[in-house]
Amino acid sequence: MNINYTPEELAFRDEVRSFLEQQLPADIAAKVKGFRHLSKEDHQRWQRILSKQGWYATHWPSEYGGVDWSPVQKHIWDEESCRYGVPRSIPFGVNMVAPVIIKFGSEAQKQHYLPRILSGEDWWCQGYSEPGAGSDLASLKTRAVNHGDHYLVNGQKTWTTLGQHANMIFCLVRTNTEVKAQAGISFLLIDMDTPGITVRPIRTIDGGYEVNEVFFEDVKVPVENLVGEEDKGWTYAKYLLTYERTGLAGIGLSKAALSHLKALAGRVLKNGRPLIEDTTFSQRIAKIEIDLMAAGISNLRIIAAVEGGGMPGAESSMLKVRGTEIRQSINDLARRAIGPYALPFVEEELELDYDGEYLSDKDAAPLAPHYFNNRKLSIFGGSNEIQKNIVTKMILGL
Amino acid sequence: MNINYTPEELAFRDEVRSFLEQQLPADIAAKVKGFRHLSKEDHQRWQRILSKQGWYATHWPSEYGGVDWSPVQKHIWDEESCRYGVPRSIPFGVNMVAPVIIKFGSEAQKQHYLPRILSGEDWWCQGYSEPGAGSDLASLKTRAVNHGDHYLVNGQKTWTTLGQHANMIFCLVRTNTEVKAQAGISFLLIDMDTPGITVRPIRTIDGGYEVNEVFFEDVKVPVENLVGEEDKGWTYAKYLLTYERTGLAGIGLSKAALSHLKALAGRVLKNGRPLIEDTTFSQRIAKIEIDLMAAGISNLRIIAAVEGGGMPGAESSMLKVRGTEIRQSINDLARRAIGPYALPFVEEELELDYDGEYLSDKDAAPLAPHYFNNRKLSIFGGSNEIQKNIVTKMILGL
Amino acid sequence: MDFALTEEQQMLQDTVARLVRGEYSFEKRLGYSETELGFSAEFWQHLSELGLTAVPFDEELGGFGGTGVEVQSVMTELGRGLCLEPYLQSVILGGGLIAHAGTAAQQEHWLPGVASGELKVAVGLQEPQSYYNLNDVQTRAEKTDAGYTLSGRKAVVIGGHCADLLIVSARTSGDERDAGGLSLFALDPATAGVERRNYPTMDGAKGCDVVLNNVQVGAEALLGDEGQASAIIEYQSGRAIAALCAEAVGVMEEAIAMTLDYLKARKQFGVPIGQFQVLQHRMVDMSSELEQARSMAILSASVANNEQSTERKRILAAAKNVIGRAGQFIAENGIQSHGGIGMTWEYSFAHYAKRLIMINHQLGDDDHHLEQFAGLLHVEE
Amino acid sequence: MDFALTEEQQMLQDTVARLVRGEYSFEKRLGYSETELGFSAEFWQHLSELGLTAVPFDEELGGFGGTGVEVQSVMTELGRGLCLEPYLQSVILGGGLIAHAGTAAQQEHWLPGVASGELKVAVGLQEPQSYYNLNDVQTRAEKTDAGYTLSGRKAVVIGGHCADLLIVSARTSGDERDAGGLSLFALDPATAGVERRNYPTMDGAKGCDVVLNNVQVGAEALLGDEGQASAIIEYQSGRAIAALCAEAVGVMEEAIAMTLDYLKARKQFGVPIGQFQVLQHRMVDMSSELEQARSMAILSASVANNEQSTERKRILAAAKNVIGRAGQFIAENGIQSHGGIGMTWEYSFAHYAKRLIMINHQLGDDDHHLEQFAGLLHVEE
Repeated sequence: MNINYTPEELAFRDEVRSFLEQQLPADIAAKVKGFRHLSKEDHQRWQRILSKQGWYATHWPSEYGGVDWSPVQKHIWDEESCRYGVPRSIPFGVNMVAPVIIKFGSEAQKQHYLPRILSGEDWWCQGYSEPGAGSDLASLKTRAVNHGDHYLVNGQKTWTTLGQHANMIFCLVRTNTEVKAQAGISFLLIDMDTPGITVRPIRTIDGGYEVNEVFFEDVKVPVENLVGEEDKGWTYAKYLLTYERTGLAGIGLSKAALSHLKALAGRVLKNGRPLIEDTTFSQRIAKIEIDLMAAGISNLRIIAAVEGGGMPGAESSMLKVRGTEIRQSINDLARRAIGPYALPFVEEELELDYDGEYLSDKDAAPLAPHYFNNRKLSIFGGSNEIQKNIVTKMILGL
Repeated sequence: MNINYTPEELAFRDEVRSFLEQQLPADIAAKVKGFRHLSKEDHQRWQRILSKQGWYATHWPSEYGGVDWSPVQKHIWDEESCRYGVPRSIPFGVNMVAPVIIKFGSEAQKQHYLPRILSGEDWWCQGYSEPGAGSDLASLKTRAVNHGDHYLVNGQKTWTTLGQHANMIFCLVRTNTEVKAQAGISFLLIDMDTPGITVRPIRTIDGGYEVNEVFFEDVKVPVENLVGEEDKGWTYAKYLLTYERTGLAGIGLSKAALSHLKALAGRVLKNGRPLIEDTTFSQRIAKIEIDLMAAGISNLRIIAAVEGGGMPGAESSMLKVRGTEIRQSINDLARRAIGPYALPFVEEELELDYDGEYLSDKDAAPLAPHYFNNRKLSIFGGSNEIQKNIVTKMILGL
Repeated sequence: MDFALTEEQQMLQDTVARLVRGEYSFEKRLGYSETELGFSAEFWQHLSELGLTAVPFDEELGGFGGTGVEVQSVMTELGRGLCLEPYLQSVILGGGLIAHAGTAAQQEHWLPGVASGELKVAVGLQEPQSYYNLNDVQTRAEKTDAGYTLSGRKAVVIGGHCADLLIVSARTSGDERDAGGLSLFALDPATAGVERRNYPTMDGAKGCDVVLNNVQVGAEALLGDEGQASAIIEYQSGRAIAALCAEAVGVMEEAIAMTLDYLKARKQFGVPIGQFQVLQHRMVDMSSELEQARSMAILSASVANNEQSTERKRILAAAKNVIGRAGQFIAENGIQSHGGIGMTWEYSFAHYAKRLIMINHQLGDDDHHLEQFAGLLHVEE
Repeated sequence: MDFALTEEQQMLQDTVARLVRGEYSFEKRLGYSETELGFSAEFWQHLSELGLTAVPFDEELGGFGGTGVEVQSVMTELGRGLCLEPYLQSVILGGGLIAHAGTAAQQEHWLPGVASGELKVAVGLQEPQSYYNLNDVQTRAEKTDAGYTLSGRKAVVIGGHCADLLIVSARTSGDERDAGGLSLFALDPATAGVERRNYPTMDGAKGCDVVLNNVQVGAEALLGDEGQASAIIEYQSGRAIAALCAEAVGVMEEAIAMTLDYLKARKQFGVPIGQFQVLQHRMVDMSSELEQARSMAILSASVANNEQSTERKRILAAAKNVIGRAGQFIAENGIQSHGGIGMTWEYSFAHYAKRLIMINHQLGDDDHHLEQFAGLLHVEE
């Protein structure tokens, strides 16, 4: 047993660090670390840098331009990315539709879409959820009727993250209503510029715009945009869902958020002393830091198991629950740390290029919005209740 | 709105206080307050004092020798009893079988049993639970076959509290196996001296003996010991279960336990200062004291509603859950308060007449056993899960 | 012992409830929130016309002579509608400070306006460094021939953006966190040297930070005896805490009712999600938190206007602690039970959740009040 | 990075596991617990014969040269059987103190016996007033011509009732809670003036309080440099904490396996109670606590024998905090899931629950270690 990295792994970490130190734009990193909004341009700028380095497609086989990292290397990349303030990767193209196209797509689809994803030419979004069907995907209602050379699509998708930036969407649609729920679903690739598509941004609790509704009204989609076989979409969707199960717990993000919190608590005063020296508050921080330390080791144990050829099981879902709870707790503490200043909603300070006087601490403005926004962590991507149901099946077998 | 007692209620409280100050034996009160074991004789001695005062049967109509207290008066009695260290009433005779006999029993049963309960001549225990049927009473298997002048009873009961002291037991038995579960149950009164009855004490987690298994092997029970009609026992049992729903939360007991804890934390040292001055520990106490303050008002609100003629509803079950959690938390803190001295199991110090040197604090010895023993609070009397199911039905109606 | 409202109290509460139901739909509220004023001038006027802004004031001032219980009735209903009007700031806290500390002349000068809703008061007791310790005051008031010169900064003054009168605490003597040496001043926000940085708040209201740059005020601006304000601030903040607890209960009741409805209506995997036992028990836990909060709102209302005592302090600290914890529990679990929809701006639940969390940042959070309560533990022994 | 045991480590663990399974049924354990010795002399001898009592010692002392990981393997399996033998007290802590602080002569004198299991050591570091602060020592060691005179009282010395050698801390200088001025002494419990008050413990083991009444010991009883014991005690307690965490994980694994079995087997209202979602999710929460505990047991084992550092202190404090919380969670929720049966003496679950709670009272509870960790927070910044 050895919980330390091998010399090769350490060398890789050095390589990652020196790349990030040299190439990660400071303005982008500052936004990420301070929980501020990133623009589409920010994401694209960073993606181009990554692509140039050959490190953008970390989950693709190398024949398609991916990078062949081991689970431990991926983990090192993830940890260092979070530490340096790399923007979270927008997964819909590179990590979601691409693996499906690689595994199930036609040769033409591979040749057309994969290079455009790598180059950043296409921005993908996901059309899975529908109003009235959150975690219960199989009950979806968006219809696609086969008219020979095209499908006619009608229906509505929702919770489409960053759909406002996207020019492509991959959708689960119902192509057959005669069979039982999961059997009549197909997987379509749709150009967002097709007539009949409307995107309506959803304003969220924090005042921001991150998710959208997408409406389809008699949208013509060429049949060549079908992935794999008609009515087999559920298989592809499931493949995608199980494709990547490590990293969901957001351990690296929690570590970055904890550092941020501790620095903040070192600046905020309570009775004239830094808040981090207050017994109550320092113990609140300590408890979370301890939980995170343990969860971090659990994460490493899962990665080592995957590295050894195993499949992550119940531990992975348990860690997803634990990890999101930890991150939410850190967000909660950060909001608490600024006391009365959690109340002001200083929208202009959410932008990094704000150059006025800060109302209070320079990092204060995004904290309450970020806390509210991150309530999503325990809801999206398979709610924590669903995760616990999954674990139940695995460990109880009932 | 007035959250204070009326002058009449205050006068009653004074009467209760002066009675307890004069009549409650100091040795008994000390045992109760220190969570020490009470002997059968202790219980009987106190019951005789109460009976003489006419305050023993607080839930009986006055025609049978009960005392006609209002809900608020009962509450005052409960609060003051806990504060002064009155032994908990053993409810099986006076508060459980007696109301059933009064409501459903024959005239002969009333005349025979009620005076013997009042005088303490009979000590009753309860034969409800069976192995394999905890909260699911209706699935009971103990059989009683009607042989004309007597029933022949075979089977087993368990969790029979203080059955080792009892000379009478009331049982739910199956008299009809042809009908659905709840319909074939009868309510029998059985003399514990009848041949064929064996009592086996169950040692519990804390090392004490409080509950028993009771075995019935061809036990002959005269038919006149049937309460009400054959096969109607479930109705009587339900009546009993709903008979008294206030006071289950144990608010008064928690208040007494909290006082005890605070006194203890004032004596135990941590870094040379009383533990109660330690930030961490004092906040732990404070949080529970606050929760208890709120639960105490919730309790008063329920009592006032009952006084006004209402029936306690979902609030009562919620308060039972909350109240038991609070008491368990206090027990947890008391065990924590003694630090390393939670480990020694000093059985001799559990007895109040111990006159040796105390190993550590005079109150330390019973704390860990008491903590373990009181894990029962959230299990017995309708587990907290069952209570939440009940509340769900009331508020969700699903 | 009787927890029922009197007929008069019930009528009062029904009046507010009717008004809120009629004029404060969720859609209207979103609109009010986006105006410069940040609330409904019309609704405020209706509150005034019905005498509701006068509830806590003495009858000789045109008031209703209402105690904590009457205030509770009003605040709970305002909470139910997530009402944005400055009732707490102006009527309870501003009016309370003037009535408590003001001379007869000051009371006559200001209180009728406060009671009628015409004069909107905002109160600045916090500072950037003060966290929740209201004795932590760096703002200085230097005595001059004509009165005082005020310099400093007051933080997060809710309602300050549109107030007609500002009441601020300032130090006339003593060191930064001394209880002694605090004084209160009432001033016109238009006075030279008063700068306001306005902002909306997370929960849809508005407020400002107030910077005082050598602000010259006359001696008549002093509210109460010089250097003696600490106890008055503590007492009146206590009244405001009780009122805030009542508001919180109104918010919680609506949040829970909404969640219950959602559990019954929303289907997943073919059944209402309320069939899932985990969601059921969570709903019970939320309801149980509400019960605790209700009890503390009642208890704090019953002592709000009592003479100051350790018991009053204990109860108010306990109440705010319970409200803070219960509010967060209900907000977070309510969102979780709703799923994504509970996080959207267009659905009202999110706004109830935000108000509950933000109430915990007003007048001291649950940690602050736990500390206060723990500090009073030994007194009980 | 590799979390798998080496083949050798796996063999070691399997050996202990087999021994425990074969000789330590629950019924036998109840019997051992009731003997005067309080454990199985035979099992202890078998541990010795298989070289297991020698695991952590250097090879030249007849040891195995085992690190934290080897100790972890042994302790986890002993935990699984709720074994009562003084492995932690004598082999890990007692042996550790002698190996760390003893002179070559002292080591030669005592360690072979400890490693072979023939010499049972018990360690008294706590006192009635010390709570969990091991520097809070009132016991005095006064220098005499021949050595030292010890006076004071050591509290809750697990295994002290049958120890062949006692190691105690005493103050040779300094004030009550000073780190400086602490010394360690090794003495025969039969020495005049040593009084033991023996008792069983809540979790079925045995121990004693040791009263020292002017106990005369020679200079050779001093273990390590005079006045320098605090750091050694802290370091060796850290090793014991790692071992205790490993034991706790074994206890938790059994407790969880038992609860899982119960949920599948036990029926209520016609279905296995494991069908109830609330019990399912509770089971998941318990398993998740176990995962956290496992991770910290692994991490603490990996640093147990490292040089002292802030990071080692942080990890050991964190580990004990996690184990304490996880243990209580699993104990209490396991009982709740079992219902009444989980509270009976005759069913083993209750004993697993008791051990988990009592582990939190050994070497500092979760609150104590949270404080320790919080005290080191700024170092990270």
